[in-house]
Amino acid sequence: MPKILSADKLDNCIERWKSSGNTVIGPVRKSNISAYRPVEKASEFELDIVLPDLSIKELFFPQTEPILKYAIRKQAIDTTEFLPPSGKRIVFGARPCDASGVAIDDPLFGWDYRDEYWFQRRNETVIVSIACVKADDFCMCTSLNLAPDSTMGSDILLRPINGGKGWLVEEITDRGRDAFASIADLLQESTESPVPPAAVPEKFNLEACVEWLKNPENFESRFWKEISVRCIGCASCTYLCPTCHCFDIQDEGDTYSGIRRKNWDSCSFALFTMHTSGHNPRSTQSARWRQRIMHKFNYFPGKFSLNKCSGCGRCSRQCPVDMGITETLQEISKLLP
Amino acid sequence: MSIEVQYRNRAKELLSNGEVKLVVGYTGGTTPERRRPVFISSAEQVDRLVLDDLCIANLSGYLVTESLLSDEKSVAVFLRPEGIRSINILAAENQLNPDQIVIFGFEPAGNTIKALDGTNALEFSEFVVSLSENPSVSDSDPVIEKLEKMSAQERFSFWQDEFSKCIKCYACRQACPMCYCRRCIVDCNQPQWINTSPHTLGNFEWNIIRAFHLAGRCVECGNCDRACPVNIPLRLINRRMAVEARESFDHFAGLSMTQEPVLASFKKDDSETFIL
Amino acid sequence: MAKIGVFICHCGENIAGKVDTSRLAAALGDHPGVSVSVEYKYFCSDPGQESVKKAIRENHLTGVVVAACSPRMHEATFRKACAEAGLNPYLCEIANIREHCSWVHSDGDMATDKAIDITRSMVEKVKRNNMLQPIEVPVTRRAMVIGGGIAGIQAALDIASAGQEVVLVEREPSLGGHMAQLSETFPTLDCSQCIMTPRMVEAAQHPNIRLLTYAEVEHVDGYIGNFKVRVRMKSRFVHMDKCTGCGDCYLKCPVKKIPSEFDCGLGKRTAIYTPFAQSVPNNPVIDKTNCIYFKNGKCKLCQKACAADAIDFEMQDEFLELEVGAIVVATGFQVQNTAMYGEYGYGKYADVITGLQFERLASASGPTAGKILRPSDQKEPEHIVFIQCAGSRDPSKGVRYCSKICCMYTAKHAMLYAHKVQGGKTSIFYMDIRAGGKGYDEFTRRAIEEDEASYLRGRVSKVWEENGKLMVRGVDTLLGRPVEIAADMVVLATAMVAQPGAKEFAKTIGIGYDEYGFYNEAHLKLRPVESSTAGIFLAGTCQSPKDIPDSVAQASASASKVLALFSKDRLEREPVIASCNEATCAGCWGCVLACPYNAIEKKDILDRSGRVIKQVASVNPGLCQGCGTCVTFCRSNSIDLAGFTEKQIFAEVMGL
Amino acid sequence: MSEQFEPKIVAFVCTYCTYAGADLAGTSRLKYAPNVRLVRLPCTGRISPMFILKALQKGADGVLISGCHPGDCHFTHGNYHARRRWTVFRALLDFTGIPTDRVKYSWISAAEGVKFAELINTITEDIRALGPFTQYHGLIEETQSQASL
Repeated sequence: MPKILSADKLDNCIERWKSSGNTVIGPVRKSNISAYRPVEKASEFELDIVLPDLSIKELFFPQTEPILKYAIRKQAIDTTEFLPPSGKRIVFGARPCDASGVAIDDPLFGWDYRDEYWFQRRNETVIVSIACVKADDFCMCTSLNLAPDSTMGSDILLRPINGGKGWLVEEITDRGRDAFASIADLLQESTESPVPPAAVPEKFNLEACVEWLKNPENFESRFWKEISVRCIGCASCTYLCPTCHCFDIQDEGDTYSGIRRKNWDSCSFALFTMHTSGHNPRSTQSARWRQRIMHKFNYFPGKFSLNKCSGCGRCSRQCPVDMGITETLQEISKLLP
Repeated sequence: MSIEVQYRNRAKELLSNGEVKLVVGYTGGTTPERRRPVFISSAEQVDRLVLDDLCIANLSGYLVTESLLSDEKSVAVFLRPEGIRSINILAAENQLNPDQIVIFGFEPAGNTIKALDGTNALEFSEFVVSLSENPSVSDSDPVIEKLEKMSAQERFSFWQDEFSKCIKCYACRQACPMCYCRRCIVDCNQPQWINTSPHTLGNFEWNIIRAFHLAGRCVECGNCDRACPVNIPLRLINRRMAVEARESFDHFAGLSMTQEPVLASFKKDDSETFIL
Repeated sequence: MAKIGVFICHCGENIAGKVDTSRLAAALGDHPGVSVSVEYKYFCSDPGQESVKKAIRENHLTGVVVAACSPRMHEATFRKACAEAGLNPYLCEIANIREHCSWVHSDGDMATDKAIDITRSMVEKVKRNNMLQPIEVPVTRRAMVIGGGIAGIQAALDIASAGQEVVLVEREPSLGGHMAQLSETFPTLDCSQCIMTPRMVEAAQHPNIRLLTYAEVEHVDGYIGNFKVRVRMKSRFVHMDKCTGCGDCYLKCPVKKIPSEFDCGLGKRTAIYTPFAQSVPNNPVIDKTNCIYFKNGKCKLCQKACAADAIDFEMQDEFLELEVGAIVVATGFQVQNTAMYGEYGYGKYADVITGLQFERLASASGPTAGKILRPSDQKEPEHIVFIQCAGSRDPSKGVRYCSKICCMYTAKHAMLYAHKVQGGKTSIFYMDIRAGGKGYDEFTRRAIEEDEASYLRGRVSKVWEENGKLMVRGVDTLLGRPVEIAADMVVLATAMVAQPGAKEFAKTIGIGYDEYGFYNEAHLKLRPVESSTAGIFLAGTCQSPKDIPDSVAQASASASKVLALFSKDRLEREPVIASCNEATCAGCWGCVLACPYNAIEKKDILDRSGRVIKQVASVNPGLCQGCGTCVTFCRSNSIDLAGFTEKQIFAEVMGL
Repeated sequence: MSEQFEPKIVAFVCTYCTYAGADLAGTSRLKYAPNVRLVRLPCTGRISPMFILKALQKGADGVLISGCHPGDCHFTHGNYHARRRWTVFRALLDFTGIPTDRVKYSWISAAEGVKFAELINTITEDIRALGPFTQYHGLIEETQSQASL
């Protein structure tokens, strides 16, 4: 019989998980921003939202991460590597689009070079997602062949039951099963049916758009200039995106000691592709926006057979000039025969 | 006739007779409450233009997009009063030729908007002077007052909380009409004055220096504050700088096209209460 | 890879006595990029410098840090040594561990820690120093001398006699300055005008001297070798080319009771006047504020009297823009107004006068034709009391410093009085008698021994009038008792102070001044005639109180500095100047506004077809003085200052 | 027994006035606290606000900025420009909670060796009394530690 996690048992769960060495993390609103943050008790969670402002990405791929410490001495340079952090974590209340975003990046970080900073965290983190019963105008998971209750990337999927008194538990992975085994006694058996997932209308025909993108003639299309003319070149879309993974390595410090850090970087920035010579292969904002779209829906799928977008819609939701993937793909749809 | 229709007609006329090559305005956005910038280059498209009280963004930054004005043709732009002040500063700082800018001016009036008379920035001179005499937003912001009552330590904690959120997406810079530098100071790495990493120290440095660079230049259009995806109240820090420029140097940013930058000019009797 | 040499100077015990130099040497020796870290007793000595040169050659050093005294002392020395060893001199920096460290800290450990920080910081800076080349600028071989007193005249004559052009600017209608006012001069008692007036005439007639009287310097632009000076020619209302100097005009002038400035108010002059009989030039000026015509629009008696038709009431001030290569400032002093000594009664009692007024009384050309007469009743005084240090050496009411000449002129006054008034009694209150100088002590002894001046060591507390006498109450500290003297005249040896407006004038021409308004020399001992601004020199009492021989000597010294400067066609300047990165400059022109020297120009960047693509700032290396204000203004960090680059300073701070 | 806290202070000074004033303090053999490190610049006009931030990043507990008195600038008005920047920057630091007591400004002429020595003593004592700038030091530490999550 299906199991239910009752909302009033959440504090017990947190306590149980913490006592077995886990950090419990979930959507929290602090300083006027909601993001995945550690909690001590359930009341800190902010679950009744469409999705947090910041994506789950930073839990696995922080904005800035020290990877090496160096000190230049007279005869030698001392270096100390920062090991990937360890510590068990349970992310409670992740959105399915965030969970799938993480899964989308797994092959990337494990491809020709295995990024231990990513995988150490991935292996030690259990993602407990809650299926969406709310959506807004920007949600577009359904257009990406995903859904408000998709299980991709989740270890557990919870489906809200009526009145918000609890969630129906769906175990997806062994890691999820283990995590919930420790709270098995806190779950109840129930036949209650879950609230149906939010209706997210399909915004564009992805397959048709991808065909258009793949056509080499369209690479130099006027379309790119027209669609991106108002883009101001900030990185808010890429930094809020759960799948954008670009980073830069930066040495920071004084003249003879410092830290080498792995920092988020963005293809939106003019400097991203700037060569030492001064030449910039992506010299215009339209070329940069084209790159972002091509990477997500043409190059990345070509390599990993995955769309590099989970449909969270943060790019357009937060864009200072109301741009985003949805608009672009919708406009591409209009160009199709 | 509504201002929207009035300005659409004018845009149509200007585009048809070739007086302007482009109109930078607003159109509808993803949701009913959203307005997004739009670039209209032919008379047939003018119906896309929308103008109402939801049109808030300062569009003047688009005018300094590299090579937009280099053909010496004119561009029309929808501007609120802050935007007109931005034009003054951009002209004073040699970033554009004001004669190439046709202004479609408007200002909020209660829940609606009203048109401002004039087309060239010069024609708004008196209007801008009147703004400086009666600043529409009072200098005393309640949040600033609250902050100023705090101890330095409390203020530091306040900003530590705020700046720790910064993700260094530079949306504030990109949205700001005054941030027109070809190379931003934060992008200089020889030496790296500002730590680019988005740790709180680097974020402190970035936000402090940006505010310093905007001192006496910020017209408080709010573009940065609205652009910030992590809701850092950037308006507070810029407002504080505007108040400082005003109180210490009687400087109202964007007063005229000949105004000297507050930090490139001086008076021999500038006050100096704090210098030992 | 950097190979830096660190040379730690003991400066005898001056540094090594406080800083543990071996710990310092070891710490720096262990620092990345340092190839050599050595200590020595005196690196500034010949063997010291030789060892630096040797180390540069042997270790192929790429930079040198000398941890020693202030760079203001020996930066030039060591940069020269580096150049001699084949290292670009600008790859040498000084770590100041003497003035800023060993001399000022008590705790040796902490001083050593600080010395390590200072030196390491300079090592980090020098690693980022660039090879610089001095900048050459042309020299305009024309000097300007400001002030036509004895110092200015001397400087002008010396320069002119060496064959260089001079513009001599005097703000009064005549040359002469204070020296022309004096009666006789110590220690020889020769008549001041007898030695002064020939020099005045010589200056006026010298073919290489362009004399501008009744003229004021309004603005100075430019830099050494290339100054641009704006001079205001105040309107005299008398055309100098027509005026013959006959004097008919002032004889006719109905306004005759104006106190004469030249006679310190003891004599009178007319509204159209020459300051004194021997004025050079001898052309009068109209004093607009006192002239009846300028007040009421009627009179013009002088114009009617002038046969040469030289008088022009419509005359306006004119401006001259002059280009000069060097400037000698000889603007002189003024006598301190002693009104702050209420107890001496100056200004209240007509017979309490200043030393300078006494000079006018004693002068043959003065208001009394050289007779010592009381201003109040024109009677010969029988007893004069002189009060020395009436303003000098008095931090509470006057000035802190010694005016240097008062002891001497008071002795002179006592002698002159003794010579002119048989049986006259002299009492001199003094604090110390300072009579250093050739023949000076002998001179004061003569006043005492031959001319019976009575010296009383002590201060005067009060002067008051009683039964037609000036009662002077003081104390004789040697006898330890109060003294009261019934005098007929009291002469105050007032302090020499800076000219009114001296500070403003210093700002106009861009030189430094001290707390009193005297102009600062570049180095009190080693560069006493140069101001801190290159190409501007000092002569006479504008720099500090001094007597005639010292003023003349300093004037000649300034002249020789000017001549040395003019001995070359081109000058080498320090290459500490700004430059702009045109690729990143946003062309906002903030730097153009901020630059104090108008050294930043607007430059168009053109494409191949000649179209302006963008505008950027461009620094004129000839005008840039290297202050770096533009660098700080530049938001995009596009301007940088050689010698103090962003990289260098960053490294310096991070190296601390 | 706890040792006395020795604050770390960085001073940015112009070479013509304050640096020379410090030289004069030296030649006059005045004694003052050894906590200050001087960075010599041609003029106060060259002193960028970023220098202050870097000094703080380097762990300074206090910063001093000093140059020629108004009107005395060797470069005629570098210090007037500097004064405006300081006014604005000081307000900015204050508003962001960096105590104004920790960043001091002064005019010290080449003749004011005594003022220099006295000021260094006063500032050192003031900042000693404030204690280490732990709040800022916290930010610095954060940069070296692993991400908190």
